[in-house]
Amino acid sequence: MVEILEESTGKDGRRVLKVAKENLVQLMKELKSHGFVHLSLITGIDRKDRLEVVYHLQNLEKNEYIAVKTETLDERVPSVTSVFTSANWDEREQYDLMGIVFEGHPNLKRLFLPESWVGHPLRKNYDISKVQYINMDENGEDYATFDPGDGW
Amino acid sequence: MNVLTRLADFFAAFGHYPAYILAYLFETLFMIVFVMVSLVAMIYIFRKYMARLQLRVGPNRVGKFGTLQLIADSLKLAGKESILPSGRDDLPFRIAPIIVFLGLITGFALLPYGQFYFIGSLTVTHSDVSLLLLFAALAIMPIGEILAGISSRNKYAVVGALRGVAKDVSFEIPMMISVLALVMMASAKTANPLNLSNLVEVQFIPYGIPQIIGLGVFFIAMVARASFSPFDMSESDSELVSGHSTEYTGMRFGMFYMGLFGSIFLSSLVVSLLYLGGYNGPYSGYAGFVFLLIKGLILVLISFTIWLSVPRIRIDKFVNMGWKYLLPASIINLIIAGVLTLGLGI
Amino acid sequence: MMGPRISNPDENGWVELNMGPQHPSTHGVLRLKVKLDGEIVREVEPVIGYLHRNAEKICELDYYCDSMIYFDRMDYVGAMNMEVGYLEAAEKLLGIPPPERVQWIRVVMAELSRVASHLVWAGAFGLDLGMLTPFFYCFVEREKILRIFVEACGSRQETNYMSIGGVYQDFNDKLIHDILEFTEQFPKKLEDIFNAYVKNDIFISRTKGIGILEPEVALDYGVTGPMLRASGVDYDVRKAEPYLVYDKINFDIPVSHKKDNLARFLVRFEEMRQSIKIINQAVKKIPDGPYFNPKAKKSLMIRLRGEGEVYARTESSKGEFGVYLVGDGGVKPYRVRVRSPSLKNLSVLPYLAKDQMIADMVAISGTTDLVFGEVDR
Amino acid sequence: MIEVKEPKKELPLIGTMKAMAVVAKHLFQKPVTVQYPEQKRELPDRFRFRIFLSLDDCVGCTLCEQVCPNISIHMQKVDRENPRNKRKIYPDVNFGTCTVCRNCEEICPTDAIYLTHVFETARTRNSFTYSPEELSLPEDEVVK
Repeated sequence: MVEILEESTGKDGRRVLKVAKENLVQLMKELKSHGFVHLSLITGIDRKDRLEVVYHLQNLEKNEYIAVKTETLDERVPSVTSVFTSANWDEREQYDLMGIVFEGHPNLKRLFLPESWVGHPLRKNYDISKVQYINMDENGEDYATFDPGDGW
Repeated sequence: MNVLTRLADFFAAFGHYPAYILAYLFETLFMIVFVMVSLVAMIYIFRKYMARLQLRVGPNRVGKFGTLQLIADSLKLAGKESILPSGRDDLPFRIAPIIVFLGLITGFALLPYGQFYFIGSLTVTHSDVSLLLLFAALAIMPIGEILAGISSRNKYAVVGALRGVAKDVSFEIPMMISVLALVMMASAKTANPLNLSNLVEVQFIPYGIPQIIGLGVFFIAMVARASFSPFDMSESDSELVSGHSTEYTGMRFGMFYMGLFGSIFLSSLVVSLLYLGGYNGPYSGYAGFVFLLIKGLILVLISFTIWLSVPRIRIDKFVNMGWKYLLPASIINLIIAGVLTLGLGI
Repeated sequence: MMGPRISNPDENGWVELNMGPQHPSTHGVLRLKVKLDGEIVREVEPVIGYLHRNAEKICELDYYCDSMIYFDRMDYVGAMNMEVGYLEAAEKLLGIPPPERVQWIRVVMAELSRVASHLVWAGAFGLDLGMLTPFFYCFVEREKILRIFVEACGSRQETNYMSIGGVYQDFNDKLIHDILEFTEQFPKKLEDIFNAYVKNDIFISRTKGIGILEPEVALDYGVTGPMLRASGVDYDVRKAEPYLVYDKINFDIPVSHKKDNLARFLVRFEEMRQSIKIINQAVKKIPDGPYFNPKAKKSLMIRLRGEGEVYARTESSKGEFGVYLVGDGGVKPYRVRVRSPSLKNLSVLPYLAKDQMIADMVAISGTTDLVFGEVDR
Repeated sequence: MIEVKEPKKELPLIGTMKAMAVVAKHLFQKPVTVQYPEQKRELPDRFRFRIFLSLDDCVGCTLCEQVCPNISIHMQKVDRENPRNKRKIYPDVNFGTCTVCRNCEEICPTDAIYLTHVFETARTRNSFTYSPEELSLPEDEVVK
């Protein structure tokens, strides 16, 4: 069994496991073999000094819903796409909006925003006053630009 | 007496030959006006009928009951810029809608319309092979659609055109075989069964009764020819945007649109001529045309109901249906026709 | 003379076709990059984000009570379900439980909203298959539900009816009468719509046996809601983790083991019938009492403070709708995260549409019930 | 849990005709649409759209500006004598972005800002912003 750093109960009565990011994939595999087959949600939280990633998992047979937390200081977290396919788009979304780099992800591209978007909007230090405009180039790919004349 | 001689009589003051030349000109003009009016009426009926089925009111702003809506719409289409895509194949792209429209008008010109009041026969073409000519004209329209699809160099249009080819190939053979059965039956009664007028006049019992399978096959084929739902695979709007007419705008698109509604009316008239006794009926010497119109309109309404309530069939299922069910059915129908003609002498 | 090549097939002879974002069958702004081998779809890559507003960020910048309108605009065809989902989380975080009467009212509204959402889906699915008319019958019925919403709160679609700790306006007798009138005539109309679809053998041939989704794959991709239940997994948040007063109501969860498009269609229709059953029970059981929690009244609206982390999940019309709220003790949430079921349901489309025909791909994307306000957020 | 049943299998063509009959039946029903400018459906009591402002009651507390989720309300300086509104600031509303969430009505301590039944607010001007004075006028007196 993987070493669990901390186990607590959240305000909503769900079990929260805290784990070091090196052990994350191992823990996920073990949880999956214990019946937690449904990875429901991946959330990145910007705690200013560190990034926190929360995984919500569900056991359908025992009707149990738990959260797994991990932290990173260098924006890098191992990807769990190899364990749960549903992590694929969630991780892309968190990379897109939060800037968390999931190592080992097969196709780590932005999900919502165009590739050339500057910054990750859900970060607390993201400057929302700088407007970026989106346009489409000749190949049909979207791109972002700061120039209002170039945008739609 | 028919339209031509009536017109020639009217212009007799100009001399014999000029009178006939004028008569031909005016006959053509009347023909085109008839086609245009029937198209406008068709679209108006469709919109009102669709609206009523869908618990709506339909066009009611322009003119009384929205009767002028279609004229407003066609003016709008004519006034719109007709965009030419840069990658097009120029000549086919331009002539494709015209081919569709020409095929439509030719088809209408070849039909026998029966007698009407004092004018006499309204039939325009008097040919001994008008049945063959009619199906030749019907076969022109797909060519325009395929040309349009391929020349616009749009992937949706190409897929639509190829679907159109697959569709046409799979229903035309059963259609022709079921018509062949009719010709067989008619040949016992008349020396010229390829003449549409003769084919109609020998129907003391409408051919739809002994030839019920043939009627079914032919009607399905005609629905597929007019290409509306369930057989609108070539322009299926939820998959291929608009199929072969994706790149067309303005009046060029309008021609495809009119081609669609025109072919619904045309195929209804053809079905009623071939299978439902056409202009035969009591007092057909005066009101034959009216009978034809009524039968045609009933078929048109049935077609519209099918259009509005049936989902689109998948192209491979349609091809399967054409070769596995329609073709055997039409051959069985041919055998039945042979038995009826030779054995029973109907 | 040959013109330019129409398409540039790749080494397999496959042609790339771009469907959307402006396309009649994509229910909004979905863009599908499709690799075609003739009629057959070999590869699909959904490209999303054309309706992206980053509602999560906007909610972080606003008060707790203001986030409601952004949740309304997520699943805009079933807005009440979104409000219930957000309030489940927000009320736990802020510690303002709604009174008993409000809970019953919310159940009624959420179920009406579910029916409205499924009706939109049923109509649009017909359009995907080329059926024009049943769409209007669905919308006529939906309009009656929206009329009830207007009577209740003054808005048709983005209702903003529920507030933290209560609802904005109370139910009255006329409203209850109208709802009962609707539920009385609706099942007959629903059967009409149902018959217009399933009697048709072309419809059956277009849906039966197409788009088979195995339950293991569905869970692996995170698919929930009617799609999961049509794959044979008996899972519904209303039963698994009852919220509001769903545990006091008698209803069934429709499940099908056929796994195909037709199964999804039938499950959704059966859900509508069950919703009507729920509404009929709940309307009669609404108790007397206050319609808001006094702790959240009026001018207190912008002074609510919450701390901690709450994950609340509800069953929206598309599937499991989860809201993860993190508060830091301020008047604005620190982090809002939404689990949108449509996004997860869409992510399985590349798997389902592989090696199907174009027409079937459109039908499958129809049965996933996409609403782009929710996918893109 | 209940298992949904697949519908009874219909004969080919016959089933299609039954479905067509279901649709064709609607031909004889009355249309449900309303011809808008001539006919108007009665509005339910709680229907709300246009925001009104009572200039005498407004105390300029800026609560509506704070609670507006879409930043549609801004406070404007209006030169007007009102003993209760010392700062002389009143809200204006941009109806181009207003989502009719009714938060401003809900939070207003003096009920100065309130929503009404009026919804025909089409205008030819480019800006949909109503100044405080315009907000206090009936709709047909507002310059469009």
